[in-house]
Amino acid sequence: MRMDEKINVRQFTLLLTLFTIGTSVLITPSQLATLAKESAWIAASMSVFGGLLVLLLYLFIGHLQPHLNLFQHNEYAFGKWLGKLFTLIIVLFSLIGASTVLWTVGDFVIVQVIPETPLAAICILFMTIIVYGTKLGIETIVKTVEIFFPWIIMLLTIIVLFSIPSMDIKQLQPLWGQPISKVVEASIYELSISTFPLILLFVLYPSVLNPDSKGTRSILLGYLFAEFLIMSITVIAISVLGYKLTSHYVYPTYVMAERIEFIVLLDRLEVVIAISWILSIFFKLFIYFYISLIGISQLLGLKHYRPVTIPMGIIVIGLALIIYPDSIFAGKWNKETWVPLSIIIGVVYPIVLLCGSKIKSILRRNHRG
Amino acid sequence: MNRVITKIIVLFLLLATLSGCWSKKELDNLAIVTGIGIDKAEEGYEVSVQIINPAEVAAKQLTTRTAVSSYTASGKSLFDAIRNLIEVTPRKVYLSHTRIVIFSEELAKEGISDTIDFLVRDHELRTDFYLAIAKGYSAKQMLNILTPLDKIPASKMYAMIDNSERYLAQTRTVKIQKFTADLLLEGQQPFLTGIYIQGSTDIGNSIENVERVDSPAKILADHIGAMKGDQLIGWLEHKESKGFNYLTGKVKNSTEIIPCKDDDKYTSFEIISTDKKIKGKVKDGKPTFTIDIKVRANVAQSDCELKISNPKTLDKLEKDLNKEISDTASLTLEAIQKDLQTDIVGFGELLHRTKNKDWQKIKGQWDELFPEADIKVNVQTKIKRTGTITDSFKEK
Amino acid sequence: MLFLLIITIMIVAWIDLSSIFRERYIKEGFFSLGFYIIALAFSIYLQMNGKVPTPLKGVTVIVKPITKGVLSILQL
Amino acid sequence: MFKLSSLFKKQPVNKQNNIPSQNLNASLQDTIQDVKQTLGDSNDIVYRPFHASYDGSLSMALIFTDGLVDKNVIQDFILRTLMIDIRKANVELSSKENSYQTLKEHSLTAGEMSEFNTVDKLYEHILSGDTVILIDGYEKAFAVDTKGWKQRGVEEPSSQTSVRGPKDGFTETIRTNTALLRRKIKDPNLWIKTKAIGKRTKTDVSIAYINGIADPKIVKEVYRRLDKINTDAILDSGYIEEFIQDKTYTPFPTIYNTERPDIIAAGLLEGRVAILVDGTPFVLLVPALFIQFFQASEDYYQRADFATFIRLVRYLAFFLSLLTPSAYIALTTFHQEMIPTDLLVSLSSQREGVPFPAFVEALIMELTFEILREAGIRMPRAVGSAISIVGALVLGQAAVEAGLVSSAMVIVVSLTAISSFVSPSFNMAISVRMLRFGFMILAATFGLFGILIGLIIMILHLTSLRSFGVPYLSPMAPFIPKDQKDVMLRFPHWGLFSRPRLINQQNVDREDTEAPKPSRREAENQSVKD
Repeated sequence: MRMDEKINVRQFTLLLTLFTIGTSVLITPSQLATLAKESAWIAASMSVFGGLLVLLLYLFIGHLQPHLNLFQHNEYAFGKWLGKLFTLIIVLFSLIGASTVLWTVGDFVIVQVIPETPLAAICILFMTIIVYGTKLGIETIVKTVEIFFPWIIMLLTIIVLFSIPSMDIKQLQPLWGQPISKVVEASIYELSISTFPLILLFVLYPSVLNPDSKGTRSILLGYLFAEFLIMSITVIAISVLGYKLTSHYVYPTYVMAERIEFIVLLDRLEVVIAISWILSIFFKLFIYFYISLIGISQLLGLKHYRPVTIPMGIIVIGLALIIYPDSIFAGKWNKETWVPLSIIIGVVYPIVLLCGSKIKSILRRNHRG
Repeated sequence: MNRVITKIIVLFLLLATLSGCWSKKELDNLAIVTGIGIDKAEEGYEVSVQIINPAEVAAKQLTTRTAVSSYTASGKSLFDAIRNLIEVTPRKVYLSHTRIVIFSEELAKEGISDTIDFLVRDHELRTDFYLAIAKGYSAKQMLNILTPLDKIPASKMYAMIDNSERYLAQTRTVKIQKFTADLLLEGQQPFLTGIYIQGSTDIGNSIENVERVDSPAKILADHIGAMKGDQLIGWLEHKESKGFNYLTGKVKNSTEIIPCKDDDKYTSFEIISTDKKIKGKVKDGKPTFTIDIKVRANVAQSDCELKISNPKTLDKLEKDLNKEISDTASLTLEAIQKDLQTDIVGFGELLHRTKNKDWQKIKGQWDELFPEADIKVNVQTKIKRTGTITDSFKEK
Repeated sequence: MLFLLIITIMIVAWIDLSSIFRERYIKEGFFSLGFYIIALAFSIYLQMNGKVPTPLKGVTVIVKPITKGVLSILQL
Repeated sequence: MFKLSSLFKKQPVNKQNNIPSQNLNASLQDTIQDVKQTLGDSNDIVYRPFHASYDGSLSMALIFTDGLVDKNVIQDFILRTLMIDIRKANVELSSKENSYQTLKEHSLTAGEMSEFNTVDKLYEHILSGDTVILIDGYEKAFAVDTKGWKQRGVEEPSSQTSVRGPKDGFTETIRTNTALLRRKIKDPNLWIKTKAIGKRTKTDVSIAYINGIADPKIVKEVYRRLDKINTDAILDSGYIEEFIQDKTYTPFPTIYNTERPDIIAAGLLEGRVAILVDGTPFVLLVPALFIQFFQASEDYYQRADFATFIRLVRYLAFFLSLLTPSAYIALTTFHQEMIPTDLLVSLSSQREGVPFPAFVEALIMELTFEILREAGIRMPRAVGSAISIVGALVLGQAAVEAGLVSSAMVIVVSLTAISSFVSPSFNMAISVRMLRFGFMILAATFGLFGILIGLIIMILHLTSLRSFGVPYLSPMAPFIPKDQKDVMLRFPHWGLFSRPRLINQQNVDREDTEAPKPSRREAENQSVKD
């Protein structure tokens, strides 16, 4: 299938930033605090560097075959059938990603915003707008990103700024109280949620107009900004709540926002974080869903992805309803299976693809020569 | 055109499957709870709630009906008891606007962590309410006192605890996150605010209480309840509570009185800020701490024959204040180290933060080590201002 | 509820498919139809018996040995 | 469903009694007879036969429509010339060929005159206010422009008023309107081209743009879409708007319309294309962007800082009028924890005894308000004030006192109403009024989450819209940094150095004025003088 729609570097960067922030802002502080205790912020800052390396790898792959998307690249590097197998794995990965994210939205909304509402209703409603957006196409979505991006960032910044008065640096001490292995584990966990899934976003990379070196720099800057935001929210969550409480809550950022008492008018700010989080997760879910659609149309040789949008949407809703039996399983799965899974997809697979593609081009050159 | 119409039909079908307004609660069906009181029942808990009667609170004319009503129910757990309230309350109990949660002393002595779990876990409860222990009374009695000026007694209690901390430093406000954090931290024990009733509880719960100029029953916030784990083990008295606030550097504003040389006249000071620094170390397995308290004060009233404009007098006053405050602090230390033996200041936690290696060695025996710990208090007072006049009028 | 769900999905599918075929996306239309059938069967199955093994358990079963293998290689 | 759809299927348009395009009859009598028959002997059509030379050999006739012509022009410049001046001048009208030429070149003193030889042209001229001069024996005729009818003068536009700025407004006459534009832009590159649309109304539709600034692609697209129109009648520019807009099923207007010549002139200078329609003072402007509906012309006449402030207020009012009732519903039925306790108590006491749930209460009040507003507009002016009194009483006191609605709801509805009046453009206000109900339903089912979902849908829809190829939300999405100077903020005029970048627009530089910096000395001298 062809990818006719074009997006510019800035739009791609914004999409990447939101995709990185996505679920991370709300979920990672809790798990980081569980794993690395008061050193969670060190883990968060470590993951910035790790993530940057991974992102450079993705960019390198993107430049390797600038006219092929990841799925076409698969077939180029591994041949038709093996390539399709790889594509299938990615598609399944993004479908699982989409349904877990959808479940997370539903869970958050039920736990914090409107309890007693059935999960199905929220999933159907949310998926409806995703399907609507997907039908409108990526160009519309990236324009929507441009509208919402300043708002999301502004709202998150408000939370960060207003939380500063209730920060207690003591909560971050002792500075090196945790063994380094725990810290590394925590930072890998953070990467598995924020960074490794970015490989999916690079399916869109061929659609980006003129991704020159300046563009690469702005992409990296966008990523750094997102990671910095995650880091500062982790730091603040832990220094406001303390790592014990942070790890006890499912959505500590939300609770942190609850504590803000700045002016009477700005008393109950937690809804702000709910809004910005739902907005950013909208784009994350969209990317997962969109990539899986592109993969499917690539697999089946369809001319366009649009015809299969609605039925796939219904399937994702169904998947989301059964994907996690309960929230305990969700937490456990995120820690135990998602991390290796996203490492396989986000680190091992790109390296394999890189090698395969390189070998292929050398072979081809020799063949021609 | 027909496609649009069919789309609209589908939308309506979708809405039909979706609609239901599950979490909907109309305002006039809510019983807005402002205060929760938790007592021990024979089996489980007895919970009392104070519910606003909105029509009365917002009423412009005076009526004979009270602005709040209270209801009581019991159950095997706190959640169970609150659910059982539905039997007695006319509307659905709504907890989001709770201002204060009161535990009875009896319950606090047995441990409150089970109730705390519900208070944290439940989504309807926010985190901005105060926790307090009814000193010598049941929580139900506390909630049944009507207060003048403020029509809602729970709001009154909230404001009172707040003011008491802010202007007198007699007690400390404790919100649920602070309490749970203290409960979970290594080397730190939690504490709670104390409140009690002065006067007759019988009149307190009738409208008569607010009809008199001098209410027969009043609510007071004073004392700090020292806990060990989730159990109350004793009270810090009036002065000890203030000392506790000095030790934790949380005196925002308070008063100190120093006697003149001979007669029973006093010089009064307004404490405007305090700052504390604790340093701790472990020497031969024995923990030692130094606390530096920096106090800034203003002269508020001087009944003595003092020449305040003289720098020497000020020096002397500062020294007296130093002694007074460090005495207060020592009193508190005495109480928590010797009588109560619970580390509510968080000396252990300080060691954990700053001397992690040493802490790991001694944390197992901290309960035994703490009463023996060597704690030194240094107070440094600075008198900043003397009000709008310098010398007292008596100075001629 | 089940009935309403089936009706909704069928109507959605009807409108969607008719517009796809009208635009002469024949192959796409048939695949789309296939996915609709899967989706319908899936949702009916979900409604009929709520206990469905989560697909994630399957993923875990596949991922775990791979992780262990990778870890053991790293340790060597 | 198929039955249903057939209701809306287009029936083929039957073509009936169109005037055939045949040549004129040479016989004067026959022609007059034909005209009389075709026009059904309508008595506003005047036939004036006369003879033009000494010998009376040249019999002629005038046909014109009474009321559409200026009779003085006919008397002074046609009849007088042909019947009197010709004799005085002693013009030779001998041979047939000769006399036709002579009349055309030497005698008729009318300014605008044309020649034609077909029957359909004959009717077109008669019915559009020209005077037709028929000459016996010729298959040709003259049409003299004698248009002159009672027309409304240039008045202040009633739909968009301003405190400061030009007070002239478009009228129903297309010539007046083009003249108003010409008076503002004296640039030879202002091109105005006219075509008649409407098989029966033959309405003049003019396309105006500044050549060299407007994007040729957009101009071409406008022509293409106008050419596609095949309809009976165009009675207002609203007809044209519906025929040529990009998307019909959207609550948002994708074509801008206004009564104010200054807005159209500004639009032309930004590279837009104006479509003027005869018979209506509302002129269309394409492409229209979302932000355009928040820019009042007065923004550019007031001080920049004040204009910016007012513009921000306008955006705020947009969201207020869109979301206030739904936010009220969401807060009072789902998120009571977000309302401060004191306010909650007072709201709760007001709602005591109100029989409806908050959603129904809001719906009733909003609908009542919409009905009142509609009634206020449609009623004769004299009754209008009575309506407003009734409305104030119904909406306000009585309903609250009867316990039907809570007084907080009255505040919500009035806030919504006032905010919706802030919009400088009427049709954006209408779309907000419609969307409000959708948001209320979403708020009643999902609370704030529903409102958020509604906003996402709205923004998705807005970003997918285009107006003549230009993204509707530009320059916000796609984000064009250079154009931000006239979106939320209004830079001073010297800062608006480039035109908004519509797609592929040529000649973007608008001006090169330096920011005014009066020299110090000048100012000092001034103060010395004072």
